[in-house]
Amino acid sequence: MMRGKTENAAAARLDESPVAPGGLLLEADGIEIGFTLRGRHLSAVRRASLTLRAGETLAVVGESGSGKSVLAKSFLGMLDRNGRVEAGSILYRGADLARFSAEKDWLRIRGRRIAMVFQDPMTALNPLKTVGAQIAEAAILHRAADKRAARDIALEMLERVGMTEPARRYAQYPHEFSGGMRQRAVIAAAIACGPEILVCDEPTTALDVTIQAQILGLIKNLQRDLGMSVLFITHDLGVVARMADRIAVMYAGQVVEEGLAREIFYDARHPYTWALLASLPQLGLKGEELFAIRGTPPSLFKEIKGDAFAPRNPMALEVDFEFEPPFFQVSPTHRAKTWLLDPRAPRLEEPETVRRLRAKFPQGSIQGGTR
Amino acid sequence: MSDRIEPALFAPAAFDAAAAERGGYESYSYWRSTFRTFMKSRLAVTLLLAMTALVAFSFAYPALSGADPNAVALDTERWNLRPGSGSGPFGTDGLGRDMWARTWHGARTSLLLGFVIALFDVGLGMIAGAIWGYARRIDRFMTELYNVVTNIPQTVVLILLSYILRPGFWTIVIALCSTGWLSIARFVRNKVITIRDAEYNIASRCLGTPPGRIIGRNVLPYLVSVIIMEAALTIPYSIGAEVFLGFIGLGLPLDTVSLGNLVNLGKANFMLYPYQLAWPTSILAAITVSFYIVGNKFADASDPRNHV
Amino acid sequence: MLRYMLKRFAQSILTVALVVLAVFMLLRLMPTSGYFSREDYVTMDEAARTAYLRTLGVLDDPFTQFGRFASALAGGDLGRSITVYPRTPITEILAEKIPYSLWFGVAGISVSMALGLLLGVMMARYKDGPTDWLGTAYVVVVRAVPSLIYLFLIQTAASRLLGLPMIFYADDVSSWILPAASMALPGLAWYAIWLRRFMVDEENKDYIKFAVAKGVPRGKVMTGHVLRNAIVPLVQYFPTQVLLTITGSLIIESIYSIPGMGGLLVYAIRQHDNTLVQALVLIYSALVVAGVFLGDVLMALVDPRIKLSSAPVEREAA
Amino acid sequence: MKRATLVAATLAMVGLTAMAGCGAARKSADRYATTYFTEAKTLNYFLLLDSTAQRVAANTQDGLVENDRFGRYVPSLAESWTHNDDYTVWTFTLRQGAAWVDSAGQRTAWEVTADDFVEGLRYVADPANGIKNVSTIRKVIAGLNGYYYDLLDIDEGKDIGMTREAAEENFRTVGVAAPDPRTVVYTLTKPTPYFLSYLVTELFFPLERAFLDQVGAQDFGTSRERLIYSGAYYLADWQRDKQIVMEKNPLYWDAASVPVKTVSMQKVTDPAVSVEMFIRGELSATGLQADQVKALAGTPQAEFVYPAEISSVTYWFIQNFSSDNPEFRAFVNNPDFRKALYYGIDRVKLLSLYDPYNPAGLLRNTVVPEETVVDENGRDYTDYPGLAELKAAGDYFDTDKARSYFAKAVAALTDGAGAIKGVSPATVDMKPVAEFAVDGKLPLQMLYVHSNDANDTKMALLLQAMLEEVFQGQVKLVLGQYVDDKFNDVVEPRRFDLVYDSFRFGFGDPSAQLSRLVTDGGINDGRYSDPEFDALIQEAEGENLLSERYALFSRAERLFIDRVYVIPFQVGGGAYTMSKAVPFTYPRGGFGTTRFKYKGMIVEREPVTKARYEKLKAEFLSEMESATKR
Repeated sequence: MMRGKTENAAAARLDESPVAPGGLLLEADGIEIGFTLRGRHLSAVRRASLTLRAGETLAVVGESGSGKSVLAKSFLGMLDRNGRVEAGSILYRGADLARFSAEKDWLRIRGRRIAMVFQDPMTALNPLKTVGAQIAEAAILHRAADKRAARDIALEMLERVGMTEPARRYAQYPHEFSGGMRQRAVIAAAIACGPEILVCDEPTTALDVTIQAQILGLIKNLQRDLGMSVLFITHDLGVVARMADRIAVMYAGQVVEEGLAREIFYDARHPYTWALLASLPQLGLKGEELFAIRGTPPSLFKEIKGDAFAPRNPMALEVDFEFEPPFFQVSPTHRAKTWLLDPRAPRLEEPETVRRLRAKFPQGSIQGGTR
Repeated sequence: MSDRIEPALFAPAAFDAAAAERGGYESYSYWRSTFRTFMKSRLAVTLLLAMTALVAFSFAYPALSGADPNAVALDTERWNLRPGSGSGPFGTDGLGRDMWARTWHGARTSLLLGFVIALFDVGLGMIAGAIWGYARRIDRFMTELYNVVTNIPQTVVLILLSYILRPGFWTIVIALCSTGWLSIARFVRNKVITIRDAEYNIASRCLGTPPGRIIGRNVLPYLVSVIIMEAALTIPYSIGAEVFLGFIGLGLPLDTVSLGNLVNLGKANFMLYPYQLAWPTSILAAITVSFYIVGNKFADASDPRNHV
Repeated sequence: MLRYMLKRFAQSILTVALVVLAVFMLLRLMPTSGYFSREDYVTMDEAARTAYLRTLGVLDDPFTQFGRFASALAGGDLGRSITVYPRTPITEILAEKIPYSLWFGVAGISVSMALGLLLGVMMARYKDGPTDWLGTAYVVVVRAVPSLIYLFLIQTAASRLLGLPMIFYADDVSSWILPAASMALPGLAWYAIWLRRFMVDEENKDYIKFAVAKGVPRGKVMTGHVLRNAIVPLVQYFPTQVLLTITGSLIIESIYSIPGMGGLLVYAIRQHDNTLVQALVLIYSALVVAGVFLGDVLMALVDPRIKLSSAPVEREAA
Repeated sequence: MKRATLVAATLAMVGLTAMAGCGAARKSADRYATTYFTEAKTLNYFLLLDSTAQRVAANTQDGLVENDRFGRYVPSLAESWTHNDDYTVWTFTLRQGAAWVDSAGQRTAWEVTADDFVEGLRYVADPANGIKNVSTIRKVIAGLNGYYYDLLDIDEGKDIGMTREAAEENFRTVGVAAPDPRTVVYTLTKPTPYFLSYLVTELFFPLERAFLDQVGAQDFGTSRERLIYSGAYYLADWQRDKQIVMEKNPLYWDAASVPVKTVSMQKVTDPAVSVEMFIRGELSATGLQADQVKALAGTPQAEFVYPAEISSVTYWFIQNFSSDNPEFRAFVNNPDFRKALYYGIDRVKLLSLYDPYNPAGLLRNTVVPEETVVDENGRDYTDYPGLAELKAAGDYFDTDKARSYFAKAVAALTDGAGAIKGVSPATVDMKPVAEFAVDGKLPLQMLYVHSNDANDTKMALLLQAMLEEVFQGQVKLVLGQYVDDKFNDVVEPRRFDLVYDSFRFGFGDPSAQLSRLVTDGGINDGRYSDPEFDALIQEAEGENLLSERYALFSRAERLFIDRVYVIPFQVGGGAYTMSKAVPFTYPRGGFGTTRFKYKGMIVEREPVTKARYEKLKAEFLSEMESATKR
C-alpha cells in the first residue's frame, strides 16, 4: 500500500480546540512501519493501532524489538532515514502525522506538541554544551523567547524537575551531573516547550532503582501539574503498574492486547500478556525457577504466518500457525488479539502464576487504571 | 474470514522448543555476515574483482609470457615508439623496452613489495601488539618506544635507512616496516587490553588457561578483520612510498622494474612521451585505488555494527 | 596541572633527546667517502682527505660530536652546516627557508581547512548522494594514488591550461596559486573524510536525536550540534599540522622550486651534513612533541569533559 | 598566458626570427636569464664545490689572466707578465686601480694589490681551511708542499719541533711574493711552460686579508654580504635554492667588455621545466637532453636547437686488472680480449642516449681532449702523429674485428671445451655492489657497475645487450649498482670489472691526465702496469720544449690506447641548447672557471637559430685560425 505525498499541505494546520480530559487526542490506526536494511526489508510495526486520550498515561509494553519504540518515534517523525510509515494513519488534532514528510510540518509537532524523553540520560545530552543551554534551546524555539527569557524558562524548568541551585546547574556540563540529574535535565528540556504529549521511552531503564522511583514520581507530578498525556514505553511491568492508566501490549510489531491497567493485570487474555506477567520477579516462589518465556521473537525480515507468538506459546492452537487472529473485544475498554477468545477455542486456564499475581496484588494495589 | 476456519484447527498444538528458539533467525556467523555485508556493495565487489584480476594478471603475465621487461632494442628506431605502432599495446620506452611487459612486471614487483611489507607490518605488529597488550610489565617500555619512534618524522627514517642501506627491495621493506609495525602493534594492544579485561577472559584465566592460548583463541580472532584491512591499506601505502623514494633517488635500482621506477622514468619524459607515464600510472592507480576501497569496505563490513 | 605540564615537558625533552641521539648514531654508520667527489678522491691523498675531514669535525668519536652539539645547543647555537651550505650558520639557513614553507603551509592549511570542512559537511549532509560520492572519489584518489603523480600532473597540465607559471617566483602572485593549491589537496581530503565520518557518527548519537525531538530544525542540529561536536576530535591535530608546515613539502617545493625546508633534510642526509641533520631532526621532533601537547591543551579547551591530567588524550584519527 | 596568446606569441617569435634572418637589426638585451640545478653551497670561491658556485665565482672574481673568446690567455688583473727561460719564475705586473666592490656594487676601502694574491695562496695552503683542490698545485709552487704538511702535522698533533705560528711564518719560503704592490712573483718547483693554465683556476684568485679578518674565516663567503668582488659582476641577490642575481660591477676595469648588465639564475629541479620556461619566454638559454630535442622536432622551437659546447672532460671505461672475478681477471690480462672490447663496444649507440641526432659528435678517442693543449706553433696536441689517426678514426666500432680478437683470446685462454684455463668455479664477492657465481667456463661473466642515475642505468642495459649480441652470447654482463654519490666506495675497493669514469682536465699539459695514468698513478684504477708507458711518460715530463714534449706524450698516449688500458668514449658537455646568447662571444677554455664566464657575451631578444649558429661557427673557426697562428 503506497501512499501519495500530495495532500500534505493541509497537514500542517492543526486543530487548536481544547480536548477535554479523557477525550481522544491521538489515534494511530493500522500503522505499518518498514525499514530497509542493506537491501532487505524489515517490518518493524505491523498494522498496529493505538489511541491516546487527553491527560492519561498509556504504557506500551513488550520485549525489546517488539516495535514499541519505533511506533512511538513515528509520532514525532523520528524514524531513522531508512525507515518509513508504509500504511495507516496517525490522527492528531485533525492532521494525519503519517502523511507528514516535510521537516517544516514536523517542526510544529516536535517538542512543542509531542516531546520525548530518551532511555539513556547519559547520552541524551550534548556533552559539549551546558545543560542550561540545551534546555533554553527548546524554549527559544517554541516559545519564541529571547535568550534572557529562555534562560529564565530554563531555570524555572530546572527547578520544576527538582534541581537544587538551578543557576549553578544551568552553567554545568552534562558530565558533571549524575544519571538521575541528567534525566531530570532531559525531562526539563522536554517539557520546556510545554508539550501536550510526553513520550517517555524507557526513561528509567538505565537508572538505579532508587533513582527510578524519583524519576517516575517526577513524571507523574509533572503530568498532573501540566495536564500532559504521557505515552510510556517500557518492558518493566513493575513500572507500568505504578504509572499506567491504560496498557497496550506489543509483540512482534503488533499491539496484541490493550486495556485499562487493571484489566490487563487482573484479566489478561492474551497468552503473551500472561507470559509477561508471569515473568514478574515479584511472583517468583522460593525454590522455584523463575518463569521465562521460552524461545526468541520472530525475525521481522520474514513474513509472519498466523499468530507471531505461536511458536513460543505452549498453549498455542493449531490455528495460530495458520491464521492471524483478529481482535476480540473483552470489554468496551479491553480487547485482545488471540484465537483463544474465539468461541470455537477450548477454554484454557490462565497460568498459575497469573492467578498468583491476583492473589499477591489485590485489586486497587495497581495505581493506575482507576478511571 | 475467521468464520471459514476449520474448527478442527482450534485444537492445542504441540510445543516445539526448537522452533521457538529458531524464531525465524538464521544462526549468526561473524564471517558470513561480514561476507554478506561486503557483497552488498556493488562497488566493492567490482573493485574486488578488478583487484583480483590485476593481481592475478600481474603475477601470471610475467610468469607465463616469458617477456623480458628489460629487453633492450639495439635498433634505435625502436626507441620511444608510441603505443600500437608495432610496439605492443603500451609502446616502448627510451631503450625500446616493451612498456606492456614493463608495466606488468612493475606491478608484480610493487605488489610483491606491498605484500611483503604488509606481511611483516601486520605479522610483527600483531605479535608485538598482542604481547604488549597482555604483558603489563613491558607496557611502559613499549609505550615509551612508541612515543620515541612516532616522534621521528617518518620521512627521516625512510630516507635515512634507504641511504644507509643499499637501495633495494629489502631495504625498502626494512625502511617501511621499521615504523609501520609499531602503529599496528599499538592498535592491537589497545584492542587486546579491551578484550583482555572482558569477563569471559578473566574467567578463562581463572580457570588456568595459559595466556598464549587466551591470546590465540579469544583475542586474535577479534583482530582478524583489523588485520586484513591494515594489510589491504598497506599495499597502496607502500607502493606510494616506493614512488616517493624513487623520486628522491633512493628507490629500487633502476634496472629493477617496479611501478615506482616506471613512474619516475615516465615523469622525466612526460612532456615528450606522455604514454610512458600514463600507462604505468593508470595501472598503479587502479591497483592502489582498488586496494584502498576494498580495504575500507572490508573494514566497514567487518564491523559488527554494520551487520544485519 | 602545573605538575602535569612539568612532567610532560620533561618527558618531551627526553623523547626529543632520544630521537636526536638515535638519528645521530645512525648517521655515523655512513662511510666518510661520501664527503669527497670522485675527482677529490683521486687528487687528494690520504693525509689531505683526513685533514679535510678534520676541518669538517666528523672525525671525533660520535659521543664527543654529540656532546659538542648538545653543549652548543644549550647556548642556543645550532651549529654550522658541514656540506650542504658549508660553514653557514644553521640558524641563518633556517631563517631563510622557514618563511617559505610556513607561508605555503599556512596557505595550504587555510584552504584545505575551509574547503575540506565545507566538503565534509556537504558529504555528511547529503550522505550517499552525488556530493558524497564525488567527495569520496576525490578523497580516495588523493589518498590512494601516490601524491607525486597527481602533483606532477597538476604542475604540467594546470600551468598550461590556466596559463600559470611553472615555478614559483617570489614577486609573481600568480605563481603562488598552484603550489598553494597543491599544498591544500591532501589536507582537504583529510579534513573532508574525517569530518564526514565524525559527523555521521555524531548524527547517530542520542543527543542529536533528542535535539531533533525537541524540535530543533535540521540545519540548526547540523551546525549547532553535529558540526560543533564533530570538529572537536579534529581540533587536536590542528597545532601539529600548523607547526609541521615549517618542515615543508618535499615534492611540492621541489617541483615548483620553492626554496623552503622540504628538501633540506634529504639533501642533508645525502650529503652527510650531520650537524644540519641533527638540527633538523631536533626541530622536527620538537615540533611534533609540541604539537601533540598543544593539541591536548586545545582539546581540553574545547571539550569540557577533558581535564589535563597524567594521561595524554587518546587519538582517534590519524 | 592563455593558450591562444601563447600560440600568438610563438608565431610572433617565429616571425621576428625570420625577419632577423633577413638582416634586420637584432636587438640586444642587457639581461641574461637562465636556470641552475644544484645550489651554490658556498660563495667562498676557494672551495668551489659545485658548478653553480663556479659560475658565480667565474663572473664575480678575476684572476691574474683570463681566456679570451679564442681561448688565448690575455691580461686580466695582471697587465703583463714575464717568465724566466726555464719557466720556473713568473712575474706579473698588476693593473692599477682595480677595486674590490661590495654586494651593493659600491667601492670598498680596498684595491686589488699584489698582497691579495699572496694572501689568496696562503689561505689555500692552510689545511685548516679545507681547500680540497690545493692538491692540484701543492707540488707546483715551490715550498708549498712542505708548508702544507708542516701545518697538517701540527694540526694532527705531531711534534715537528715548531709551533703553528712558527710554521705559518715559513710561508715566506713558499714561492709566491709581492715585492711591491703591483708585482706578484711565483717561483715553481719545476719548469712549467703551461703555468698560465693554472692561473684561471680559483686557487690563484686574490683574497683581501683585511676583509677576511673583518668577517672572520668561518663566515667568509657564507652570504653575499660576507664577500667582496673583483670580477665583472657582483652578487646582487642570493636566495638559497631559489635564485642568484649578478649585476654588472660599475667599477670593473674592463666594463666596456661586459654588455649584459644582469645575470639572473633560477633554480629548477627538473630539466624539462627549464625547456618549458624557455619556450614560454622566461629564459635566455636552456640546455636540452636527447629526448627533449626529439620532442621539439616539428615545433617552432626546432630551428633554435643547436649543439652545446663540449668540455675538456673525458669519459672512459676502465677495466679491473686485479679483479676478484677470476674469469674476468684471466681475460682482461689478455691484450686480444681488451682489443675485442675496444672494437666491440658500440659507443655511438651508447651516446645516442645523450644525442639522438649526432651521437658521433660526442665521441672522444683520446685521453687528452682536443682544442685544449696547443704547442708553440699553434698545433693541437691531438693532431700529433699517432693521435691524429685515432681522432680521425671516429667511430671505430667493428663487430668482425671484435669477434676475431675475442676468438684469439678465447683460443689462448680456454681449452677446447670452453673452460677457462686456471679458473675454477667460484663465488665472486663484490658486496655490496654485487655477488655472483662464476663457473670458470664460457660465457665470460663480467661485472659492470653503474650509478642509479636513469641514463647510467639505460647505458648499462644497452651495453649488456650490445655485448651479448657482438660476442654472440659469450660475454655476459652482470650489472651492479651504486647510489650516485657513492662511487668512491666502488672504485676504491675495486668492486668492478668494467666501469666508466670521467676526469676533468686540470691544467694545460698532457701530463695533467697521462702522468696520473702510470703504474700506481692517481687515476690508475684498473691497476694495470706497463713499464714501457711509464718510461715514455717520464721522458716526456723532462722535456720543456712544447713540441718535443707533446711528441713524447702523444707517443705514450697512443701506446696506452693501443694496449687498451682504458677505452675513452665520450666528451664532457655536449648535447643541445637553445639560447638567446650569441655563440662565440664569450670566453673559451678548458680550465678553471673560464667556461662559466659571461664576460663579453652578447644576448639578443630572440633565440639564435641553428642556421645562424652554423654561420657564426664557420666565421669563428676561421677567425680563430688566424688569431691563434703565430
